[in-house]
Amino acid sequence: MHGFPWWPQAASGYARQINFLFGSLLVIAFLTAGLVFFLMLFFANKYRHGANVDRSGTTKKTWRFEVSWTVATLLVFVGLAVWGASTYVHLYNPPENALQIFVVGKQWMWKAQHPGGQREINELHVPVDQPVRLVLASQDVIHSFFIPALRIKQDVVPGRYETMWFRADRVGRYHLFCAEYCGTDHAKMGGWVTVMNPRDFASWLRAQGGQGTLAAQGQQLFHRYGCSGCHEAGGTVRAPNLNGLFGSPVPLSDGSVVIADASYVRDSILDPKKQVAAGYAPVMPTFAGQVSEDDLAKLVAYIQSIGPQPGGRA
Amino acid sequence: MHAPVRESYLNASVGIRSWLLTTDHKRIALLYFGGITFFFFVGGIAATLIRLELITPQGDLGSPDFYNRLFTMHGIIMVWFFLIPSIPTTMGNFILPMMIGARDLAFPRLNLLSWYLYIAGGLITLTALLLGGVDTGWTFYEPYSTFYATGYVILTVFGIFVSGFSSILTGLNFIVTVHKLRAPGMTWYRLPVFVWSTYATSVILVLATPVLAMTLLMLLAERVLHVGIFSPQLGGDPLLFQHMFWFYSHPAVYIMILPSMGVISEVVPVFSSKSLFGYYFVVWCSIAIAVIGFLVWGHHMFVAGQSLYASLAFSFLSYLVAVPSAIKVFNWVATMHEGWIRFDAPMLYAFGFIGLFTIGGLTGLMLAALAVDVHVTDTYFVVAHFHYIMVGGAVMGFFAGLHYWWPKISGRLYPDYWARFAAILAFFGFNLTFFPQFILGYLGMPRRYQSYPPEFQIWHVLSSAGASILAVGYALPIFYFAWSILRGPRAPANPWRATGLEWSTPSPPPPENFSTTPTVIRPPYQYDRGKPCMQAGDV
Amino acid sequence: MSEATSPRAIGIQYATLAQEREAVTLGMWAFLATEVLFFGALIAAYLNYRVWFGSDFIAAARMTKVVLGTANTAVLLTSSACMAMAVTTFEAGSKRAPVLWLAATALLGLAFVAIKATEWWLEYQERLVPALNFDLSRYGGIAEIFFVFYFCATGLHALHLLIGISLVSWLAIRIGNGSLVPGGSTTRLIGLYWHFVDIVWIFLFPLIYLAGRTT
Amino acid sequence: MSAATIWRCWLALILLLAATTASAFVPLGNFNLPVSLTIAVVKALIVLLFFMELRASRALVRAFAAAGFFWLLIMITLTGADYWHRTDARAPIDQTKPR
Repeated sequence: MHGFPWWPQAASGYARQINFLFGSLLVIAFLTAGLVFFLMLFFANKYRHGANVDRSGTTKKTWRFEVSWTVATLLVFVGLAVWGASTYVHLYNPPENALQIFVVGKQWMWKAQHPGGQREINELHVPVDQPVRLVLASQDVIHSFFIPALRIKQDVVPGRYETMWFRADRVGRYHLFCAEYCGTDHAKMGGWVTVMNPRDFASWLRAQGGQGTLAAQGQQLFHRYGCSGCHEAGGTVRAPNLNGLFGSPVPLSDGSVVIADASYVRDSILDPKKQVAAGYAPVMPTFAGQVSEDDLAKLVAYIQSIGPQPGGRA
Repeated sequence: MHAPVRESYLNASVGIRSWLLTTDHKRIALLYFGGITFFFFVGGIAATLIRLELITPQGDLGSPDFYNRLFTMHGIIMVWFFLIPSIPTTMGNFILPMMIGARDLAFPRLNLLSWYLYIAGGLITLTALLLGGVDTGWTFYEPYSTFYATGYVILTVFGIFVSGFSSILTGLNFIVTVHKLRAPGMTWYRLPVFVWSTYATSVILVLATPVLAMTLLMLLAERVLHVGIFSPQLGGDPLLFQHMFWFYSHPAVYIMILPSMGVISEVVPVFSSKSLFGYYFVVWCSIAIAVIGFLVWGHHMFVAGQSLYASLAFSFLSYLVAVPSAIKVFNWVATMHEGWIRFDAPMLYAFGFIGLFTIGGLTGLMLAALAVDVHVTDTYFVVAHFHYIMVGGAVMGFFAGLHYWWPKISGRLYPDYWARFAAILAFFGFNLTFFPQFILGYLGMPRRYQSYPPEFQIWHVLSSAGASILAVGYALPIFYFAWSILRGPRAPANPWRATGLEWSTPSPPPPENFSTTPTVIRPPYQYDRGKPCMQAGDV
Repeated sequence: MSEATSPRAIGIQYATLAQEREAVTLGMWAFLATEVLFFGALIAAYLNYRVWFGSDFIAAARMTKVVLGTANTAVLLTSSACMAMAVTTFEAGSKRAPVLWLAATALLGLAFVAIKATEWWLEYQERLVPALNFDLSRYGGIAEIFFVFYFCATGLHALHLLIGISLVSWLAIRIGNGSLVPGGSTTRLIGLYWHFVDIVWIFLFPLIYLAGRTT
Repeated sequence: MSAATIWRCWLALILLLAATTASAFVPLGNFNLPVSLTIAVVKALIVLLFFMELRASRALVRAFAAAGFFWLLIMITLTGADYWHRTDARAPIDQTKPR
């Protein structure tokens, strides 16, 4: 696509929808601007200083014409705005069975982590025709995960999890950029998104030889950090049993009830005193600073895997 | 060989002290004019270096850090030290009191204080830039600007904080002047539209700039004292900074465009020798832009992570704010209908303004459509959009006003053909510079990139070529205005056959503007069959 | 703030004294509108965080000294009344009464600053001052954010109060030595400024001190 | 404005202060903030209308006074539109320490 590109690739149904929406906005804008340009040049030429032409004011332009012209253009544009908004809302509810990939933005690189444990930097391999849901986190400043070919972009604000999803339907290799200024190498913080057909994707996953699934790695960490000491049967300290916990309501000591979702698990690991389970002493030490973002994701995946089957919502 | 030199505000008193301690609104306007011209070229040099850098896909004009400081310098200087002060402080200061028949602004000494605050802020920011500059972008997004940026953020932010007070005091001065110092007979509906636009701009200046002052103070507190207001490490929310920053910065773009709209509303009727179409519409649209301008800032944060509800609300409100601008464009074009159109330099700049501002406004409507914004925000599409509004609109309007009131300000005429050539050159240079950036934007080229994928290079080369033409278009006026001051023919009181009060006093005007306070007998822009009917009667 | 020209020689740009009085009043109110938005930006940020953080933010607010805060509000309200008395008596033409009322206003202002200083000192003892000795592990990040707001708001308010006190004292001296006579607007404007500083505290008081008192 | 009205207003302000402080200790759930803010607005109005003589001023001066507060309301409501409806998973931050 070197040489003279003037229209971007569209690698998903959503991208083509955006092309269509942008195209119609372009047409309406072209008509409006064309009208203004034409009228301006026509009047400038017809009513030149020297030209003796009928200026008797016969065509009395009343404000009714002006109001109707303004309302008409406004309605057309508001129609396009509603269309734009509905397409935007579509981004906010990902399908259930999406493949979830955990992406961390760090100053000047993107680190992706597949559920099978495969990790890649500034690269993202995804299967074609399957919804993929990205959970994005940042480790320092605001970045923005931007794939032009899929027409999607999401700022990644540190301290929050952002989600975004897409279903690519054309195999190929597309640009990945960071779109929010994040420092010296903001321009180099990008790479490639490779959409592969399922067979190649499966062989790629095997080739990466992930160190076992996220949940398996989570289990090793569960023991290495000593969680099993308390949380498994026969533990020395009385601590809530985590089997079957994920996704179910947990009564807290201050009387409120909270769903044991990913945030609750993450909060309990890094800040246990905030939401203590009812009937238990707040003795759990905080692991903030010891458990890195990646290990955190593995521990959550493990607790999710021992939750009630089928797996609760992440 | 010239007529005996009549006493004017220029030679009423001589010497540096008479200029640096003047309370004459006309002299302060010229002091400001010197300041903003200097900063316009400082920002312009940064823009030229950026365009030179972007000719090649890989970054080869200095390190990435240098490039980051370049675009930040370009942004800060152009926004706070050229665009925001440009028309209100020069033409506003000079022409507004004359248009309403006043001898000076309501608080002359406050006006001088505003100039000193502007120069102080400018020098502080300039020292920061000379010491090494800032690499945060003109938006200073947290947490990069407070914890990770290495440049002179504190000094630069303090410079902007100081110059912000200059904006507040200028706005305050204009509001009180328009309310209290109108000449007898000058009712609100007899005010020229430039006065209305400057009044609407002053409302925004007074009500938006304090929020910027507080936001910058909190940013300074965070960076200097290492406390965490927005810092995510303590659980704070970086989006709160963006909310408070854009609450000021979107009205700020209306501060930049409204005065230019005022100038165009003055120029088009005069050079069509016909009254402005729909005066009441144009006037109340200026006020509507100033008010609704405060409700739309969220469209800068559609992808930043704000709630879906807020994005929907801000997207819809952004379509409302476009309506007054559309009405004004329609009225300017309708004014030309059945007029006697002359193609002097100010009118050519006005044509350029109407054309480019329309494109800028329409691309703004495209950006306000949520789904499109997700793709094109933070890309060159946005860069092209706001340059069409600010350079195509505000700067074209500034040049239109400059060429329109130059005879009144300097008392000299300038060579008309050179001025028309400069206007046409700037128009084509501008389009060649920024239209390719729309295409780059939709292709997905992000903003603030020193190096980019090679397939985008063709558009960057076109854009850089256009930038060199635009640079010539902006440099030309220096020469023929200099020539005009030194050897230009003396200007009559009303060279363009306009109707405002400022044209019924000699040019350059005497220190007290009018020998006797004029009484206004009719609304502005009254022509009968092409002959101007002066507002102050045929004195 | 805006020059208060002595009543006789009004500025060249004014035709009549009434025109100047109205212009100067409008100018002052426009300036107060900018101050409303200057403090308002801080209060808006505070309200947003309170909605967004919820209980942690309110828990931090419980650590402020409500007794001292209430006393301070009473002091400032009284000083506002004294200022109003000063303006009325001055424009009524008397000379001694306004000086006394202005002195009372300044003294009450100083009392407010004194109470504020003791409060800050207590908070310093409890290691609640961000950037100096805030005990992060004990109170947590969100409490630190609350106290950054607390010190920003009360600090800026105290600064405005000190400016007010110096203006009031300067005014008392000029009325005392007779160089300021009724007719101008200076006293009224400084009165407006003082009442504005009082209004800022009227809004700061419930937001900072009364949050989360019902445990 | 007579001395009597000034001291009557002063008394009203002190009573309102007592009321707002007292109301803070009454458990009203999330009505505490609205109640204390309305009382604050009433106190502010007393100061504005009587001490700052807005009651006797011309409409233009009243408009200038109201403008500041109205624009502040715009800011609070529209930023509120974001913060009232934010449904994000706030993650405990494991941020690499800045340089």
